[in-house]
Amino acid sequence: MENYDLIFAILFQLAQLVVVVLAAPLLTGWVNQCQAWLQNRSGAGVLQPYRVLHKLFHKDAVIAHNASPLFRVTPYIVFGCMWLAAAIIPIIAVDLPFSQAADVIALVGVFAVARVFISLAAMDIGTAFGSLGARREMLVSFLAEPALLMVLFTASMISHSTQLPRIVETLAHHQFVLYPSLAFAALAFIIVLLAENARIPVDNPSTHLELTMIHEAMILEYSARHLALIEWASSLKLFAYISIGIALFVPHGIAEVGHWAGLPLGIVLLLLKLMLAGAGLAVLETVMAKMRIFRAPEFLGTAFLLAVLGLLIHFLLGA
Amino acid sequence: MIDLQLLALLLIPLLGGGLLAVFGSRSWAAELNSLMSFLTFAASVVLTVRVIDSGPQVAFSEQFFIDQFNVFLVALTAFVAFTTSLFSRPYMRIEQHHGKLTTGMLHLYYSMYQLFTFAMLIALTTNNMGIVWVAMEAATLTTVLLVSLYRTPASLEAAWKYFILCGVGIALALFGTILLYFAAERVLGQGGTALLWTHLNDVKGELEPTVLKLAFIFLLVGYGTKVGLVPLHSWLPDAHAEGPTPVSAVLSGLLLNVALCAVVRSKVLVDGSLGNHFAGNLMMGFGLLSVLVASFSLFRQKDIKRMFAYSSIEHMGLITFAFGMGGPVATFAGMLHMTVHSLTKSAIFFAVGHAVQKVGTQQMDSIRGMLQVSPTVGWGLALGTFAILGMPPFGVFASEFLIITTAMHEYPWATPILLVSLGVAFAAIFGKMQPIVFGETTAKPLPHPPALVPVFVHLLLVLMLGLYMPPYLADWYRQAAALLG
Amino acid sequence: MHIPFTLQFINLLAALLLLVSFAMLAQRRILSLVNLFAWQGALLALSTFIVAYSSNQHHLYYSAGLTLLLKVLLLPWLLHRLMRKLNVRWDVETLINIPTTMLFGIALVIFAFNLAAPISQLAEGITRGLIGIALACVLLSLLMMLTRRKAVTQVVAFLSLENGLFFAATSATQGMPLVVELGIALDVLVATFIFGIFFFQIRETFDSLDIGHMEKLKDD
Amino acid sequence: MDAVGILPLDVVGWLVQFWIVLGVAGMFLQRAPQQLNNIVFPLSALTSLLLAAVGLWALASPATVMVLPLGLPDLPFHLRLDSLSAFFLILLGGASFGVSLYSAGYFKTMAGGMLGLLCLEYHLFLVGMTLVLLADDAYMFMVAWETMALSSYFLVTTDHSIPDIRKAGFLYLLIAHVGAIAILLSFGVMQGGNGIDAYTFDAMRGAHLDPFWSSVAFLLALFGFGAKAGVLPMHVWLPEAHPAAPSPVSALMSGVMLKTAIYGLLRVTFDLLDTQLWWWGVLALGLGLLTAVFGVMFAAVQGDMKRLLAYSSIENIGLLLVGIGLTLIFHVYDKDALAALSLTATLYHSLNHAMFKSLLFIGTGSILHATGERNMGRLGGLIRRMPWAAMLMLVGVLAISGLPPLNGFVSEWMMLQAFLLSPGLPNSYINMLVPVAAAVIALAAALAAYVMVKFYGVIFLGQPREAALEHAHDAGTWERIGMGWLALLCVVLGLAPVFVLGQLDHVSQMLLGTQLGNAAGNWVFLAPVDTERASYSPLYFLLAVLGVMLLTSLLVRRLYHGRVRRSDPWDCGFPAQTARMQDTAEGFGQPIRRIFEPFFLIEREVPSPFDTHPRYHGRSDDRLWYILYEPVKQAAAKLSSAASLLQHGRIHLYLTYTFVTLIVLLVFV
Repeated sequence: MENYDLIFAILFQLAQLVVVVLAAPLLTGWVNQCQAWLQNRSGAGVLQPYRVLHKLFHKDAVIAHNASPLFRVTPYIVFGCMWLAAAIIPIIAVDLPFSQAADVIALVGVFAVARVFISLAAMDIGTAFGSLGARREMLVSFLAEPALLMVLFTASMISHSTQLPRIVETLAHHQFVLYPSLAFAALAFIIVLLAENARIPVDNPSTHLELTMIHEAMILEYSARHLALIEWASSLKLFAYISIGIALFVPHGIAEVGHWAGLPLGIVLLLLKLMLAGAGLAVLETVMAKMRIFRAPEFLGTAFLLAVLGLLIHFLLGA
Repeated sequence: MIDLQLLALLLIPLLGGGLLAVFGSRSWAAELNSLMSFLTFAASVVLTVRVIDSGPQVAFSEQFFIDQFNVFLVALTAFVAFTTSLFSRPYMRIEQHHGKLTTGMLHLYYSMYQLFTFAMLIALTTNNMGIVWVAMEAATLTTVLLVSLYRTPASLEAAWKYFILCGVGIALALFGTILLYFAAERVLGQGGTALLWTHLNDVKGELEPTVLKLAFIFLLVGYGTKVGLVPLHSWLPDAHAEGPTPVSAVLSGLLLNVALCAVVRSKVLVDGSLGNHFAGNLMMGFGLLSVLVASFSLFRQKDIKRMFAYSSIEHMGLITFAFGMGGPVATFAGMLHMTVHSLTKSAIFFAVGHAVQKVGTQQMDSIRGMLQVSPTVGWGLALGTFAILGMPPFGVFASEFLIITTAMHEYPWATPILLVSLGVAFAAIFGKMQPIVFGETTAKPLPHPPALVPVFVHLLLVLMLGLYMPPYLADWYRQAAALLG
Repeated sequence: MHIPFTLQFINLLAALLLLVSFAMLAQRRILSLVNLFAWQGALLALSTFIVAYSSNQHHLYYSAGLTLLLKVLLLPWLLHRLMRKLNVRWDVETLINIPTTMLFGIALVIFAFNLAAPISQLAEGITRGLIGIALACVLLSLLMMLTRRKAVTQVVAFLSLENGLFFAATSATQGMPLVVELGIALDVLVATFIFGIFFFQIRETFDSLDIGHMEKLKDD
Repeated sequence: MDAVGILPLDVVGWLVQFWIVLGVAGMFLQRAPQQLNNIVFPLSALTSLLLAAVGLWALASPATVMVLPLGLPDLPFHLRLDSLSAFFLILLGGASFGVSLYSAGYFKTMAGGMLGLLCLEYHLFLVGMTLVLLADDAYMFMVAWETMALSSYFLVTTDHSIPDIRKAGFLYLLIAHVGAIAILLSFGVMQGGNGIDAYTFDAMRGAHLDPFWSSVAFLLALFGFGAKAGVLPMHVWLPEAHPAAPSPVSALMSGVMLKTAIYGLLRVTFDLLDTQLWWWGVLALGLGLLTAVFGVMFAAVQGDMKRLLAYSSIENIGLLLVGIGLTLIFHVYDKDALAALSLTATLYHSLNHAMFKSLLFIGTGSILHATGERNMGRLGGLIRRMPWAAMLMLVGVLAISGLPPLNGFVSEWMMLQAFLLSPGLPNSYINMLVPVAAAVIALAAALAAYVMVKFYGVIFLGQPREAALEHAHDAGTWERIGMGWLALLCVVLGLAPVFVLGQLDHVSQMLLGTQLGNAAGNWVFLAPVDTERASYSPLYFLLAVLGVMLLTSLLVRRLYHGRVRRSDPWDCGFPAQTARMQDTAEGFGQPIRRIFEPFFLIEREVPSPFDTHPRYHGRSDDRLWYILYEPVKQAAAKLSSAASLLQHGRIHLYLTYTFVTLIVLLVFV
């Protein structure tokens, strides 16, 4: 029975790996579509990202003369990290054997690895935009990362564990409790999400030549499959973040351990949540204006403070 | 037997003084000087062995008294006097070559050097507090002549101040001695024995406390002037800076010790009579004050010999503090510190002497890059500095370790002062010496090869005392510490 | 009670000694200073002689003679010769003016007496109260050293300080052991000679005996 | 082995002696620098390796003691090799092995006489550090401690013709000495009974102090060891001295010597003192946090690569101090498991820091040799000229940035775990403090990543900023081996933490009397407390990432193609690309400087838009220097001038001193 479960769990893990990597661009597409609708455009359709990826993969990769191996290996590393991140977050069911190997701190670590590599790659060619993007990316992240960590800590304090499945389990399956600390955490998390995924107001994903761009400035030198992998990675990142949000703040309805009957319901609920989240993101991006790059630290500082506040409140109220 | 050995010890320098008074201007006077000092040293070694083996001794109808404490100072004195004579041989030749000295001055120098040794040995070995005074005065007189050797205005001024201040100080010490005698004769009766330390020591319990209190104040102020305790120290920097370097070496290395020895002797009597820690406290106070003031004075010095003179004041203060604390460990540490300080400080003065001769000035701003021009002098200065600053593994650290930790245990309130002073002193001396040792040079070669063997012999000894103390030496010190209690 | 004649005499001498000290403190002219010093020596010798007689200790006779020789004849003579050679006549005005110095002096005397009082209680025989006077003399000479500007006056003051000590040694305590006294005497003699040498050197280097010239060595 | 009767301590003794022999041999080999480099240093490296091995062996075996016939009478040198010393011996050996190997190549260019002296000082330095770890009485400890300081001082001032280096050396030794006196005083407080033999550590363990005195002892020790470790505010010497020294020496100083201070603090706090108080922990925690943030903040704005690394060392020391503080707090409140956890994290982090910091420092040495340039603003693009150095240093950079699966992450992970598990302390203030502290740590870690991206990116990536860089040569063989070893250690420590923890348990057993253990029975998963609470498996992690990467690249090539074309960089079609357009070090650090402006003392000259050869110059200074040290300097100057008034030159005045002294004594006594 035991190892039957285990085998099943591993299968499930693999399944989630595949599902996540395939579904991620869809989410991006959905967000873009919503944005288009909100801006009274017809939009390119939710499948547009797939087409883009397909096109990019077909092209010949063009890289600068002085590009080092670091530059070429980075897309794979970034893609790998993001895929991994997205794969260890319990969204449909809570028993993911791999999340044993990497808890929330490691999850943040994964994001950090990807970030560091892509920043290094951005500086590799030695263009003005590259180093500029790298600097801004690190600037944004050095505030966003601890904020994210604090958000996750609040959750793991509540659930006395740093393992996502345990956290989700606790939050989802105990009788519904209002966690004021989590409210703060949620606010902070949204800001972090916006910042880390190069969204307005911190950055603009749909720009290509703008003096205030961050993420795009870093990947200017990439083309073809490398670019494709990076784009894909960023949709995975978005997916991962949104699913973290779901897992932390609205995990209800997720399937329990070995309780396979819950799966269909879980999947349906998940889809709903994802669509809502995407739509919400689109709304946010539409109503907000992009801020000056120097305001970004203050914005993220707020997030950091909110997160710490949440943690403190947890200590204070024990909730 | 003991009489004979003692006689040898005392007569050799006297004889040397006589001989050099006659032959002082011969070309081999320097060698004769060294030879006499060596013989003195040999005699002191013989005496030391005798005393260590068969305990304290009196000689010449008790007029002389030798125990482990003063025999250790005797040996030290004779040794440093010997090495200094070795150093002064080439040094003085170079001075003469530079035209700073005439043969007549050398003549005076050599004879006075021997007489000075003689006076110090008397002061150390005599049992009679009165004779102690006489010998100290004699030592002062001889050194006054030595300090004024160059006949420059500065040296004259220094000598004059030295003479007047120490003269007055010594006079006060005499009054103290008289009071001591006054108290003693009521116990020991009229006549000769009433000033003999051994007898006084036996009856110290019965001596009249009020008188002894008074006596000690005079003795402390008197001999303290020669020790260079703040605020009685004013003569010391001048005398050290203006006299010939070998004289600075023996002043720092020996004379201060001898004076301190006298203070310690009286302290034993007084505390014995008062039965409390009166004298000890006074000494601790003066010691701390000296350490503090000296270390801060170090900062603004421009003249290198002057600076090390102040460092002598600082260390004397530390030793006085140690003896003031009393107790086996502190006393042991005090004696150890006396030894290592004499050795290190004289070594430093040797090195400094040659450095100054190379550059032609004592102003530290113009002495640079010794390591470059002559590694031996440079390393001598560097190691000597670190040794005197109490850097392990040099012996100075060993004694400072014991003193400071004991102070922390017995008198915690004193330790912040020590902490500050030592830190300041370190900053001052180290900051001044670093550019002198390192960097680019300004020096020129010497007409005669410098004599740096003594420097490294001393430093080696100091290093050894820091890492390993021969058991023989160790229980010698222990016995002495036990004597002083 | 009946005070023996000798003691009265010694006390008288002690008082005179103190008087002389004050006189020296007040004196401006160097020559008369030296004379006063000689007088002080004489008083000292006399008192020593009397103590020797009263407590018939023979070695005190020697020291009395020594004092006479040294401090009444030899040293003043030496000083006089120096004066003549260096032709110094007048002392420039003292650092603190004379009356103030006197006031200080009186204060010192009182202080010394109070200090010596408990000790005097202990002293038996003829020496009651002499310690106080001796101490007073010492302090007065010290004060004189502080206030005088010329090298010579300082030396004289120094020697009179020595006198005070000697008085303490002989009269207050019935004489130190002879060796000690001889040693002391010898030192004083040598010291004086060296002082003499110094005067000449100082003169030829600074062409003046004013100590004011010798203030070059200092921390700055 | 014990059957043969050989104890670990004996072997260590032989190794130390061998080091001394090597040092002296170096003096004699002055004439033949070639042999000196190729024989002496490798041998010394071998010795280091053996030392580490012995440490590993001693870690498990019971403490062994030895008394040498040297030292003071009644206080001969006591040696003791217990788990704590053994652990730091491993650290010392492991790091110095790499550094010594590297030195064999690094000092090739040095003149013979200088090299001989340097070789002697280098080995005395190693010996000093080893003896510090072994000392079992105050005197021996101080002697070893100061020997270490003195030898390193001479190493720092190796080329003393440069005034700045002399200044650095002066500052270094001065602060070190003041710290040493403080340590001495704390020993004085802790001494057991009176008599010279009261200074053995055993006597001190026996002595029972009341809270007041043990607090005094702790504070003195904190001050003394903090001065050595570069804890705020005694840090000022560190950014001066480390860049001044030759790179291998900087590596040893930063990687190992700072840890001896940590060792001393642990020794005093947990071994010699029998009682601890909670506020010690809070104090250490607070100081540590300040130090960490301060260090990383200043590292971010540095333009000199070695200064940058020095400041990052300050940050790491701060983290270690935080760990010690946590350990203290938990230990005082009898939360044994947590105490063990944070202690283990601390020790682990010191081990890690020794490795990657040494690696980075010697790496800068190679760069220095290749380019003769320490200012990052004049470097760039070196990854193409010196691929080996670049590759090996990348490992170090990733490790120090605390990225999984390398070693930096493990210790960070454990420390954060300790924070996460801490609630439930009786003292509510500390409870409040804990999350804030955790946040600060996270912030510092993130900033460290920023700093390291700047460090690596500006030096190795982009286009060379100077023409001279075009013919920079890669690190030599010896240097590669040395760096390779350290990089390897970074990876191994990152991948197999469980083994290391198993060893560290001996130390926490000795200091705290509890073990951490590993809840997950197997060696793959690291689960300090409980698998349900937290677990981490670097190996799986690595495998997964690599697997995914391979899979993707295979799929991409399979489904599409692997064609690559080289061309000029795109850069939004901007044609006239020059190296000057890249961020310099200052440029990269600018945002941080902007954010933390109040903490810096900034002076900069910005070129006007019109001048043809624009030159930018900016410096960010340490306010603390002016707030704390300048006043001290001025006070000292004031007092000294006051003291010099005493020596006024007028003999009347001097006589008055005597007179007044006499009168005062007579009156008041």
